[in-house]
Amino acid sequence: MTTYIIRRLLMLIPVLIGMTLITFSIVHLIPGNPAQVILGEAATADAIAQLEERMGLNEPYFVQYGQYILNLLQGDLGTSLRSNTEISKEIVPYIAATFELTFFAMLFAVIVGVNAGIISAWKQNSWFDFLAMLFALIGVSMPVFWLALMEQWIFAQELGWLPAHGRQDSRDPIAPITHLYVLDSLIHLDFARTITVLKHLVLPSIALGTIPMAIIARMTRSSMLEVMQSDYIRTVRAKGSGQFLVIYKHALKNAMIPVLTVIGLQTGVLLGGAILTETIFSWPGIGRYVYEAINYRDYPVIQSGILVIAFIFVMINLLVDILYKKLDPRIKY
Amino acid sequence: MDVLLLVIYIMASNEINILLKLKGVKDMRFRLTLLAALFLAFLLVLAACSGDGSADPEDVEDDTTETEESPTEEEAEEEETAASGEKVLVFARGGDSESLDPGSTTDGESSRVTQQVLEGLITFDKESFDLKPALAHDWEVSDDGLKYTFYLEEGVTFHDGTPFNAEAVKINFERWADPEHEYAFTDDGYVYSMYGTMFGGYKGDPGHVIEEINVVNDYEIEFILNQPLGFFLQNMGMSYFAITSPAALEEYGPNINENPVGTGPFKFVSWTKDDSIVLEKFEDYRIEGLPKLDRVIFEVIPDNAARLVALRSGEIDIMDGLNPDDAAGVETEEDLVLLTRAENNIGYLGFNTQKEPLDIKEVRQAINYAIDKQAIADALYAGYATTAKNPLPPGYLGYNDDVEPYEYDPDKARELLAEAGFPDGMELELWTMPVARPYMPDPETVAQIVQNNLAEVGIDVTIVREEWAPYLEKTSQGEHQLYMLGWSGTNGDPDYFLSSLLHGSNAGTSNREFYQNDEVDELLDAAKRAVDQDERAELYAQAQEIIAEDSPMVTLVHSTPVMATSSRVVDYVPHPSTSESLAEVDLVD
Amino acid sequence: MRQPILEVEGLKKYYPIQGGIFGKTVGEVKAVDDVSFYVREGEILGIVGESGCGKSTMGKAILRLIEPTEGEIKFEGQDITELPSEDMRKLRRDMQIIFQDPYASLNPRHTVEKIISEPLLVHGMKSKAERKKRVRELLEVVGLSAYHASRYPHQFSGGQRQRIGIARALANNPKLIICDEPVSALDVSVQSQILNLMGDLRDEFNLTYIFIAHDLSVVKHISDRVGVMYLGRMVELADKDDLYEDPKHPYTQALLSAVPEPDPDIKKERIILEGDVPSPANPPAGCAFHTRCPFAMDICSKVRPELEPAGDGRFVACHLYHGEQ
Amino acid sequence: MSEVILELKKLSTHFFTDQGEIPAVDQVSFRVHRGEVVGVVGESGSGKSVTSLSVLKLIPDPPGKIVSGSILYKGEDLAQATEKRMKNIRGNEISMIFQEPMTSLDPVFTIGNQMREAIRIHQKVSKKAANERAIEMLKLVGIPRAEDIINEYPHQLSGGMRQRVMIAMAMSSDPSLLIADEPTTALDVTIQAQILDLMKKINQEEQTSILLITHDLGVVADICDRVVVMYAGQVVEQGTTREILKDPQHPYTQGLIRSLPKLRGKEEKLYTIPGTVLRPKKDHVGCRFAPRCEFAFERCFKENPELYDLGEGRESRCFLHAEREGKRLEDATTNT
Repeated sequence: MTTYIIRRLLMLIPVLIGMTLITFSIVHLIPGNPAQVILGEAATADAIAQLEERMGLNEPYFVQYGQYILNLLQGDLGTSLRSNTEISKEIVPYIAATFELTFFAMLFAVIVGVNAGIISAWKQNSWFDFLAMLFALIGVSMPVFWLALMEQWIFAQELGWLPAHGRQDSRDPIAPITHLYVLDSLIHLDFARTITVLKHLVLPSIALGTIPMAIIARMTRSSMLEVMQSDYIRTVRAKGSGQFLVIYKHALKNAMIPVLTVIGLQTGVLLGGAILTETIFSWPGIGRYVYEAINYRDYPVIQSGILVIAFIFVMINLLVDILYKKLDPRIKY
Repeated sequence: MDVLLLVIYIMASNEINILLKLKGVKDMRFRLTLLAALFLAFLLVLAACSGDGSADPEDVEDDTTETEESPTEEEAEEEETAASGEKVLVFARGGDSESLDPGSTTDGESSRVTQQVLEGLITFDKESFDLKPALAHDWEVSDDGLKYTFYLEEGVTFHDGTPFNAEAVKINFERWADPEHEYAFTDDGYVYSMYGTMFGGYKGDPGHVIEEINVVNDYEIEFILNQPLGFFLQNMGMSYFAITSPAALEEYGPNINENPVGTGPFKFVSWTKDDSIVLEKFEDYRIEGLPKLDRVIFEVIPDNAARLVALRSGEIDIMDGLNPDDAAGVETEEDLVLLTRAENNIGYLGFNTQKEPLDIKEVRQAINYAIDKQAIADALYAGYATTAKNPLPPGYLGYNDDVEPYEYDPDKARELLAEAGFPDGMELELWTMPVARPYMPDPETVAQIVQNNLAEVGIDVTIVREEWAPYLEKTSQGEHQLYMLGWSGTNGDPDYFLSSLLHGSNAGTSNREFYQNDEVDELLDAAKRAVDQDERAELYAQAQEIIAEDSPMVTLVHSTPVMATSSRVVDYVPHPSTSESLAEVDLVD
Repeated sequence: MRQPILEVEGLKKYYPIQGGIFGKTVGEVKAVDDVSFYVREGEILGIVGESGCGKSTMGKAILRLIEPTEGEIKFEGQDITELPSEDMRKLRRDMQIIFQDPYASLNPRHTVEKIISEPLLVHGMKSKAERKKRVRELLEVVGLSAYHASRYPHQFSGGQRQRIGIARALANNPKLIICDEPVSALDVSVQSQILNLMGDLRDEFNLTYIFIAHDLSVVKHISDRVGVMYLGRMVELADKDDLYEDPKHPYTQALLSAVPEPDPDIKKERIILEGDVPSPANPPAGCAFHTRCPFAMDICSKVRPELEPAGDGRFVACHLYHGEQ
Repeated sequence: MSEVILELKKLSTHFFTDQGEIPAVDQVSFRVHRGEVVGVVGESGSGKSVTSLSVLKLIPDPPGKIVSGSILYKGEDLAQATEKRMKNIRGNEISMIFQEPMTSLDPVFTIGNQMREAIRIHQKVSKKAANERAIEMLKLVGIPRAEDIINEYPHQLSGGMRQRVMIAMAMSSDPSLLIADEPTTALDVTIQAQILDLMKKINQEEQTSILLITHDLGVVADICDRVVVMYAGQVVEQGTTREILKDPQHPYTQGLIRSLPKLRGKEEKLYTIPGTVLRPKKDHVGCRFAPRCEFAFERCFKENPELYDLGEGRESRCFLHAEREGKRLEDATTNT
């Protein structure tokens, strides 16, 4: 197990190097002079030259890359061109915001998805099964932005139940510690604020979690149906176990193995690609950080952002693989 | 509710154990309870909020005082305001500030905030670019236009408590002018591009106009120029040249961009990137009774629709960047107020006047007649734009209202084309911008309208598309025939529009028309040097006359940005420069 | 006595076991470990053994469907172990295989016609009419009807599918057919049909079979000679009557005694072996069977017995018979 | 004869599929006495497994359903029993083991976990006590290192070991009846011998009745007291093991025995039953075996024969008995 983790971590090195190379290349292959893009229509030749020098663009490509890697090895992610701030410092709240949103979105997706899948499989071909799978089908094919806007319109504008944007009540912001506001408010023992923060999480979590929820529900259902056919489930029933034990102990644990892959994959996707949701709900997450950086051609941020996302993605995959081992003792590393 | 119960019931099963084997927490039941509690909280919130509309922590604490009648959203807001006695204004915009060090950025979203925290020597009037005293209560200009003396307000302190004086002004200007200055932070990537643009470069550059800065006494300071600069005072009104506390520069160093310290009505409190910037009332503000608000929060809501939802639900008070299409709806809503900002830009269709057949004036004029500007304004801005006859927005110094506009007249266009020797029309390339700008929110549609308009007069237009950076580079190198672009004002001076776009010396950079008219150049140069504003106005008016006749560009529209506020907001006046002080703004019930 | 059609010498198939941080090979599974034998033309050689003894792997390695690790395989005197794949492909018309699960080995989306005519086409029968004729012929031969040609595998019963599998194998008039558990998935009443069919075909076409199965009765019924495998090695090889009436190797003895016979009158002394077959990744030193052998001696745990002649053309790998020599 | 533990009376289990109603088990009746080992023999599709699953009502519903008949366990009709009662019966009064030891244990729980679960469902004992009981049972079925094995996962054990675990689990509540559905089919012969030995031992020592489902007549000969032969969902013959194997009455049983390759002696050609096993159909007319039967005559295709009582529990479903009986009667009348 330990050797496996070490091996996986070692494998991370070439992956990350490849990742940096690809992002570095792509970013530099975007047509046009980045300094020109940043400065826009009012740019003077002097200003462009100045910015080029500052960005190190007048150095040869491989020198730039070498410098970048060298800095990276020292834990220096570089400085944002846009804000002139160290990225390693600046990126933390973004990661925290994304992490918090992803956590709740996946919590929603897993709890609702898994249970809907279980009940669907349990009561196969019942009205619940039919409805749940219909919703799941709609869920997978629904555009996120549409769902998000609908949520805002209904729950924020028309009903006024839940806030439509942001991570907290903007009139009364929190003093951040971990930048995970739920956690922060608990640390402050400010439970009223915890509720406020949770309220802000509801709509974006549902918007973001709906697709994974639908995928998980479908996956759980088919996985459960398959497992329910298996010999060992028959054995459990022959032992005289009740339906609940059969489903929630034996069937579920076995059925979760393929579902876990989906959960891991979806978590990765959410962590990296929630730009739309983050934009619509004004959620200052990593997706928007990178997106804004792309608009601005803020190279160091783009590179670091993608690198961080890739790193998180790989780590989640590793975590999933470790969880596999926990779920399925047959898996050997 | 049944479904909810079902979900909770199933939650209490051990699936969670399987999913999240939290290491170290031995007891399964504990783990379960923990997660169940978390989820229950989540659900309770859902349930609780459906009870009444209140979202405020204060209300939750004051649960006991709740009346039978559940308050509406507005009433809840009032309660909150009354209870805390604080007036908090939330201003939502589409993007975050880049930097809170005003000199080192050209970003409009940055000045929107720095405007509240820092002040310059002069400021602009509420709705125009007319000058008004700020940190300097008075000023004098020598007759030759080479010496400007400013008399500073006395007894003003920075937010950090240090006194504001002439030395502070000098340090700020030297910081921008001299890359070697100890507070220039050049090594940390600081560039003061607006200073370079407005004052002709930096210390040692041949075009740099500020020769020296003399501190006469604590409250009197002289700027000695090496050549007259007609818009020197106009520059001083720009938010980019606001004065930072030297003590803060010393304290924060390169981190000054996240810790602005000025003399403005609001103090900087905190900044969460891409989320919010919190400012609070500066109690010792130099003007008695101001500011009226206790806190101002600038919040980023990137999506226009979401921002409007937030405004409607009372989460924010002012929103910038309303979709023109939504404006009509907002106007009818009782709780909202629709505001427009004065025009401060120009969207145009430029000719490469050096290229055949656009080097023929009649052809350019013909195209000008052929394009239906009103149709573009209506199609793109829902009417929140005015058709343009000058490159300069109306309301600017020297705006020439006597210029005869090119009315939409295809017959005349055909006539002129025939006159110019093109009775059978011609073929032209139109370069189309790949990005949306405030002055050109939908370039693709504009290109199509232009294409159709010109087809009517026999001009066959091919649309050319390029990425943004190559687009800018190639048009500045003159590869185009027709192209689209625009220009936004900064310091409210006509020079920034007319010289940049049409002065012969700028051909090949910002003058992508490659327009070269010595008479115009002379007029613009004279106006730049002149000190008397009336004289300048006259010169610019003349220049516009000639430009209109030469028709180097089809001036399409000046867009009028629309925004909306809650009806509780009073005395908020949008400024054409896109940033305005919120010192006098108030919230009423 | 007829000439050997197939000679196998020192055949080995090892699978590497990977481990450690860098995935190095840390061991080997010796699926087939140094097996030698020959098959005469027209003969049926039965191979028996329990699961995991390597009998199937050996069958596939002979056809080079799995590349052997080591050893020599001579078919009609020609060494085929080093043959280039193109030549090997040509040779495969003479060497065919029938699998255990007839359903899994037939493409469910192809008609029987297509399934059987494919090997014909591959080996150069270009004329469509000719192929059609041959398919009809083959179906008759295996006891199906010509009209079955247009059907799909799922429309057949297990026994019929196995007949299709046999027809396919017979398509190009092979000389040698390796039968890998051909009847173990079939019901008793169908199994006897297939066994009879295979016997008839052998006589009719002068075929040679290597018949791999775990069912001792079946192997006895069809084979001329029988080899017994244990943990990748051949432990005994003899004419079937000799082997079944007088098994020499203690493993063969135990195996035979363990078979339950459907005759309540037979009361045999059953040798119950203790424990399980050891893992082929880590076989016991010396004789692989010594851990379970009731007659194990000191030498058995140290020296590996070779498969040596024990009179009457039989071979045994056991120290009981070679010790005294 | 000793007490009847299980008696099936005209049990019918049908499957309702897209292809229509399939009478997988059709009017099956037989008894199992205390301490007796009864074998149910048949080829695939004969309904023997469905019969065994029906006893514990483990038929997946839908599509399967017990449509008629009764399952009398110690006089109580399980066909009418509630699911709650069945939970109490399963693994407690009647245990069951299956063909595939490789897949019949839940791969993600330890042996101990699964065994303790089985024990604690029916016995109110502490975890610790259940654990002790599990170890005791593992030792009883001859598992070495039971204390270690209990913490291992199924995949760490061989097939034979897993089947022992299954048996240990099945026996942990001292059931009166053990249903073994092809318990040794997936095992090697040497391991099969071990498991059969173990089952014999359990039968003798615990007086547990065993209902053994198998297709292997060798296994039947080895362990069973009585045999029920099934074909296409129906019982075609039953009797003592010796009677069935030595003197089969039904043409199917005869053919089955004759078509087996023998381990001893010589034979040139195997006897074959022509054709393939009939898939049971509702509204089938005539004897189900008739299309493959070499003795079939006209009546066999028109009527479904009854089970003929041949005395002392022997039964056979064939018109030949009627013929013979008739002939005997005829003979008797002519003789007198």
